Amino acid sequence: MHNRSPLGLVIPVAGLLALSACGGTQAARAPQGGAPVKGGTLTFAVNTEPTCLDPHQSPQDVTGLFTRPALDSLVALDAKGTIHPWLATSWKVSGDQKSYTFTLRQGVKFSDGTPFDAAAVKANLDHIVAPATKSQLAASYIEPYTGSDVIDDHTVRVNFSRPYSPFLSALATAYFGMESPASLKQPQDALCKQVVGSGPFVIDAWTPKQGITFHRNRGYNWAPANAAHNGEAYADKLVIKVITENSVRLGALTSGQVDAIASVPPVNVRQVKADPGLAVDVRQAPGGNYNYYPNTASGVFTDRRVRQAFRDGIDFATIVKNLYFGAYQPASSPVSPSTTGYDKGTETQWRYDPAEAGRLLDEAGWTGRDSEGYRTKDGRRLTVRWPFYKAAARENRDTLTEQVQAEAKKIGVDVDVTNPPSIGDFVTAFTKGDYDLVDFSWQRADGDALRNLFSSASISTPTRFGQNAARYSDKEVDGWLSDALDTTDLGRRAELYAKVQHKVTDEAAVFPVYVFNYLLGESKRVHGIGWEPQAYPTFYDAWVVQG
Amino acid sequence: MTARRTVAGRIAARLGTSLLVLWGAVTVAFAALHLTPGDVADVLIGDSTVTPEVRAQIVREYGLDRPVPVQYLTYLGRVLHGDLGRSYQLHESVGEAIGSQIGPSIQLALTAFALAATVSVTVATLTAKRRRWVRGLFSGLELVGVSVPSFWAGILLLTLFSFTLGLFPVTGGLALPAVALAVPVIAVLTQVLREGLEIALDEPFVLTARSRGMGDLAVRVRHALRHALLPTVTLAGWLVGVLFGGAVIVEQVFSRPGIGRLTLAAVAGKDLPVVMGVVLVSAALYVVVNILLDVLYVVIDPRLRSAS
Amino acid sequence: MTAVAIRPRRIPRAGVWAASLFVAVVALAALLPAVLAHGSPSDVDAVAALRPPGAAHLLGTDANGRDVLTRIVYGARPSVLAGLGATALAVAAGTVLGLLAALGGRVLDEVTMRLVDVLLALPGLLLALLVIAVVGPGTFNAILAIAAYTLPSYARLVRAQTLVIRRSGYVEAATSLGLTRGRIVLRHVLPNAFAPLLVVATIEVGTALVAAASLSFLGLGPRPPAPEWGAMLSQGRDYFSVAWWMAIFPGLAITLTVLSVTVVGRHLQRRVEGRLA
Amino acid sequence: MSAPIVEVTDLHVAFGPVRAVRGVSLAVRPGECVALVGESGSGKSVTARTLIGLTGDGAEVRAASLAIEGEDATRFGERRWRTIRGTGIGYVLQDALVSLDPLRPVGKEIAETLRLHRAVPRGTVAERVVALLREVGVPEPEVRAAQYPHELSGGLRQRALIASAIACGPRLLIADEPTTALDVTVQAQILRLLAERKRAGTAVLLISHDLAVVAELADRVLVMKEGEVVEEGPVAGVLRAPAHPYTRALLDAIPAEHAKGTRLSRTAAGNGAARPESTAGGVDGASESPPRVPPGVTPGRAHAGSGTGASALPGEVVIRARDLAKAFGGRPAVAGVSFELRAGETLGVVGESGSGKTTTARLVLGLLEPDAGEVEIDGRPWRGLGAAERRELRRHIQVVYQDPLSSFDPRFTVRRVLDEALAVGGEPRAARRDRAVELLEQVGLDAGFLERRPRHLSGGQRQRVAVARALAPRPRVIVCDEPVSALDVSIQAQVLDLLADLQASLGVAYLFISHHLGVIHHVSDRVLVMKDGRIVESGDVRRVFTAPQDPYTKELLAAVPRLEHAHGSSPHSADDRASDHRAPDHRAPARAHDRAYEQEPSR
Repeated sequence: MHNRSPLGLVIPVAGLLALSACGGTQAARAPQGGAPVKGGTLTFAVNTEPTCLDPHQSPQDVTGLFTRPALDSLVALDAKGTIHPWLATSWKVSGDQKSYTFTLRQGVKFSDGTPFDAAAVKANLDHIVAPATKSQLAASYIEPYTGSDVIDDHTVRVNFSRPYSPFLSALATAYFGMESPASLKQPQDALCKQVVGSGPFVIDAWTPKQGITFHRNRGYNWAPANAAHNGEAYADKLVIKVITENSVRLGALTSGQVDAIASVPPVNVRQVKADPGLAVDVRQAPGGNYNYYPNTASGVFTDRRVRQAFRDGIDFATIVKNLYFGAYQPASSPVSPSTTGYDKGTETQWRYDPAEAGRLLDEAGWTGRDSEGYRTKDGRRLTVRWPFYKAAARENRDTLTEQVQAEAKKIGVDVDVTNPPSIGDFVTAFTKGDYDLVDFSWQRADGDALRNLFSSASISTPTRFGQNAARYSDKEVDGWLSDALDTTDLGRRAELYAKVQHKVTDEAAVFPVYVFNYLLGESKRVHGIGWEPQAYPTFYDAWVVQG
Repeated sequence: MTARRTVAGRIAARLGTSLLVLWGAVTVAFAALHLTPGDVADVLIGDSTVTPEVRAQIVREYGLDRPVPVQYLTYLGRVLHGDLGRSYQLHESVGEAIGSQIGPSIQLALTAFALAATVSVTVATLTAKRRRWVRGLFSGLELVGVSVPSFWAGILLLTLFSFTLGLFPVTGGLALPAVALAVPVIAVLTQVLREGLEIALDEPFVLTARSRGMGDLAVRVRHALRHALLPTVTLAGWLVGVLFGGAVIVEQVFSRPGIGRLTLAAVAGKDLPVVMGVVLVSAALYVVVNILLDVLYVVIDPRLRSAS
Repeated sequence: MTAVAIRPRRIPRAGVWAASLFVAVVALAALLPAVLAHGSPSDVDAVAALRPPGAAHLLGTDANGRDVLTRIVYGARPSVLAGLGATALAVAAGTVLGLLAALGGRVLDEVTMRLVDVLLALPGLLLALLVIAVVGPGTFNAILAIAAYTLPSYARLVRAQTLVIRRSGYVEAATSLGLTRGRIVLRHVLPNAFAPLLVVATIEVGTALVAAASLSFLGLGPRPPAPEWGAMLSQGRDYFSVAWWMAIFPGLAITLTVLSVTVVGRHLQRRVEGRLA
Repeated sequence: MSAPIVEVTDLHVAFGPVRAVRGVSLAVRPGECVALVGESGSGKSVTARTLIGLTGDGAEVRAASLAIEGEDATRFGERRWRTIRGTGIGYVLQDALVSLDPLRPVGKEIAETLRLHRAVPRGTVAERVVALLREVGVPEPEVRAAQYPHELSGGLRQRALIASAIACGPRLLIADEPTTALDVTVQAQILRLLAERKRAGTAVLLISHDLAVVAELADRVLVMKEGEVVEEGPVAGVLRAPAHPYTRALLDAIPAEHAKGTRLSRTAAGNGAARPESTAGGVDGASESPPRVPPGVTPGRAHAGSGTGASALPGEVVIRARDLAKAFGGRPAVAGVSFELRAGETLGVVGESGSGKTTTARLVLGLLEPDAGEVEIDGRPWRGLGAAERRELRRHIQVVYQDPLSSFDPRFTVRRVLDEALAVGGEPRAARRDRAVELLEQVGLDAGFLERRPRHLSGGQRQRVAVARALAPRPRVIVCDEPVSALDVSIQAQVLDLLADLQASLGVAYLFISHHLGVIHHVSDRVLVMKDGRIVESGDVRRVFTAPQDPYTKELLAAVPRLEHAHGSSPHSADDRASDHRAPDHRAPARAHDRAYEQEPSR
């Protein structure tokens, strides 16, 4: 989540460390707790904040959280993967699947008074891909984009160089939030401080390290089709506070200073649940789980047997259960169960088996033992070099690392964790492939996430950044991933993605660790907090019962 | 002392030294920039991404294509114009970044200082030259006060008063962070003040005042206290350091916005322009505080006004 | 370090004894941790995680099931080393600067003292952060950073002491006797300037230790799994509501160590000043 | 006889185990001046403070009776005491530079007394302050009231302090060493001011160590020693015919009354005149035995007929100073000073504070470079000497300071102190210990002192060690800079006797600097009188003291309090107000200050 992209490369590093996303808008949720109440202030506390508020530039999921209340998208995505109309009332895909024509809603105005029209859509998409924008995520989601044509005030056509099936779900994310064309003319840095959209809330002010405040957008009447209500938002004011300290954030919730908080520490989930005035809302994140990726291209993990021994020889499931008190589930596949195309088969494909791990290591020739008990081959110790960037570590991943380190020692593997002093140093090692193991999680609702993780085109080089941290290169897998891009048939895509998951699991090209859950703590005064498909909360439908 | 110094002369001398100090701070910042491993432009950019045009602009603005002395003069000139540079990570000028964060820090520091001053003066005045167990008790407390790391004290305060007792707001409140920041200041200030009071109370003029029929508390407050305040003025530098340095930790523990958090984030993200800017601003603050205290010193001690 | 030397108060004998004992224990822990704790500070036992203090684990276990007492014992070395190292470095550099200023003539005095002024103008931890921004985080760099900001006080102290001694009656007496300048510096100035400096340094080891722990707490010192008190406290903070012992005991270790060092230091100070005054 | 304002019988004061006052009884009546006389630690100040209920922390006070204005003061609560202080009894301490709050204008200090007791209506306080200042003889009182103590001269300060004490018209004024820190001419003025108060009907309780001061003012005197009154009576009687040996010893020890060559201290066993001096701070209870006669010195022989001074002896010139000038920051400290000092003689330099005495000493010692003029030691000028030659020359001229303790490296034992001096003198290592013992014996100490540290010695012992160190390089001349000013009169007598003995046996010459005319009179063969950096008069000590030529010398001599004045009337007539207008003096109050503490009983 703390991510600063180091290089202006095609696919940003940010995705590695952050929850970045693809997905849709508010998932509909039936209102509960009686009739919605209008008015009041809803205060939400988060543990991190954007470095830049403009989602066209920033790759951070927290940018989505901060700007979603103020920015609308053309379409909305629900948890099932269905696309709904929003600022676009309808759309048409051309026969060659290379162009999309949108009919736009009329009467929509940005909060600075600029009308929303076809030119605005074109301005937004052009802004995203403009080199000056230095988009760290959004541009990569529409990489084949060639341009937009304004057909009339309320009709716009978007063109691609090749068929691109994930376009609509990308368009539904906050990274494609429509900003006022007038504001887009400002310098990029100014956009980082203030964005103007047409959303249900209008940004008052963002004070870094402190938070952001919104007021209700009067006259808002263009909610997405899958929202729980239409018209103005319920809350008069929305406040998002930045409270980085876990204990303080939790204390703010328990003492009633805030209405809801992001990231309840797993260790405190039980405590919050036990409080009669509080609740924990758990939302499983889609996309890449928190996984360890072995470097399959060089070093000790080029040997499949060593990889498998590491994965099967360490009791990840127990560690995860103990460390997170059941708040996160142990993972079996590289992607989470809530990702479209998740393969349930991976759950039985492998298991903890230290004896088998030992056998595999013997077989791979790591039969010697040195004075500290580590396995050796030809006098060389079986050492796994792991650059771990602690500043970006969340969810006590450093503690997890220490346990894995200790577990690995039991099977004779020396895990050498180094701490790159800055993210720049980490990225240098990462892009050069100078590591045996790296760890990250990466959220994206679409199964296309697998392409980022395992396609050979996604292997980093010193000049080009990619998330294929395993540096895994397999013709068959490349083929399946490419085929999935060309089809909009959900069933066919799921089948292809399952094949990819099965194969990389079989090859032990990834060590799945846990499935990330968004743990939202909320007071029972609050109702109707919704979810983006990539698992962050939305507030359009939310209301607070006062007193 | 050889030359006769007027008040104006003293202030002029202090201003001169202050300018030297500021100049030195700028030089330190410049040196830091050049001592950091890597190309200077890359150091300035840090972990963020910029286009080649921006990079070229940085090279131009800092004169990086010219010899180091010229770069130094360029930098000095920019600082003189109040331009502290630009943070390429925060997407704003360093001046703006600091400006938006300095308010809460100053508020915290001033509150802590006011608290510390009040408590120290009261405790020192009431306990100086008192019974052994009273002084023993308070000396003990002061020893503990200087020994407790402020981050630990902060966590304990937060847990006890906010989480458990619910007496103070968990976030946004000023009282607890100010207390955490003030604890070491109180501990030291009380000791220095009491020391000064005890020395002053042994002075003949105190006996004289008593012999006029003055009461004990009045003697302490009207006579001894002013004398005890004098040595605390030399603590100014330490005080600024503790209040602003301590703010780094207290802000972190209490999740408060402020210069400390800004600096920490900048250090972690290698955002050197911000770190340099904070260093310069804090040096300037130090200088201002020192000048103020110097004036105060002269106000308290008339001997400095005409002393030869 | 405080700019004003505080006249040390008499500390009850029992307090001095207790403090000395604690300092001795910490020193033993730093030198031979295995004597005081059994097991390794990095023995992870996921099953035994977050056990409260009890018979098996006197001070409980952390989130990794590691014994907190063992880690505190092993944490003594990096913590004490940082405090001692930073102080030693600062004292050495400060002495050189202070002597240069006091004995090197007007120009050198001005130059050195203005340099010291500049360092003093950069408030404590912020200067340390600047140093870390330049050289990066890490154990040695933290020591360097702390030394950088405590150094000016030592330089000033040495300079002031030296100047006082240079103008003292006994130096004038020695001059009148006809001793050489070098002899006077060696036999009278240095020893008398150094004694109070060493005592102050003893006390300041505690302050440096807290500073080092602070940097670790902020994630800028040695990193886990290395047991270091500040880092342990930082880790324990996240578990405070369920496992208070993870944060309380490392904090207590720091506080008691600093307290003891201060008590012992002030006791020495009293004795040295009693001897010198 | 009118009823006493204050009367105490059988007063005992103890600070823990230290019994500071033991069975003192005294009474002071209106218009009467009673003096308490004694050396430091005799309990005189404690007695005085007890009379205003300010004995001090931790004091245990017991008295058969204590009556103030006829009321039983043993029953007074703090509130009643506070009324007594200021209105009933005024209290004047020595040196007003530290006895007035240095951070407040003197007018405010005086006003404080008025305000505390609501003596005059609020609106007229300022007016009354000015009137009071005028009453005590402060010129331009409106201006002075707004000034701070450091801006006033010593005399004006002391007057202001007295004004604050008498502001509410107390019937008793306690003056605790009111003139100790003052120059002799100013002292005379203050004594006269007190005498005026006495004539006006105020009772005065005068505390002093100086019998001569007492003689000027007091009607009755109580001599105190170790907390007890050893002698009591009308002042003339006690001073003229002392009954108690201690009083006699005190009188004998006063140097002014005895010409050079007479012994001041009584060394004969059994005579026990000099009170064994307790160690400063009372740390280890070391006591100083009366000095033993240095080896090779026959007491008496050295003193025979030396009254005519060394001028009669054809000694060679050891110091020649020519037209010395030295200025600090544009202010001349020494201007045009020339003199010669011959082997075996003592040249006294006398003058008030700021007269340039100490600067002259430092110039002679080669520790300061003169702006003009030249100093020759044994015919060799300092000027133009290389470092090595200077060091060599330094051995010939040694120094003894007023404050010996600060002249010893605090880490050194007596042995190391002497060893260092002997090493410089070229003494071979093997012989140094024996020589150190020999030196100690010469100054009346024994080998047992070798391993002790100066701070554990008494003031007199320290000064003896300092003298031994000065003798170590076998110098031709010793510069004595106020060597006895910090010592009680009996110890002072011993040290002066020692210096005389050493001169007789070793033939060393002294350049003897003192502000004390009596001391100078006693020790010198020839004398220089300095004022404002210049020598105003010089010549044979007898001639200068009996027939002064220069008006300033005359003024100085006239101001000296004398025992003969014990009949009460104040004889001086010099225009002291004029000289009070001098620029404020910036003399460090250190000496005065030290005394204030010495009078505190040690615990």
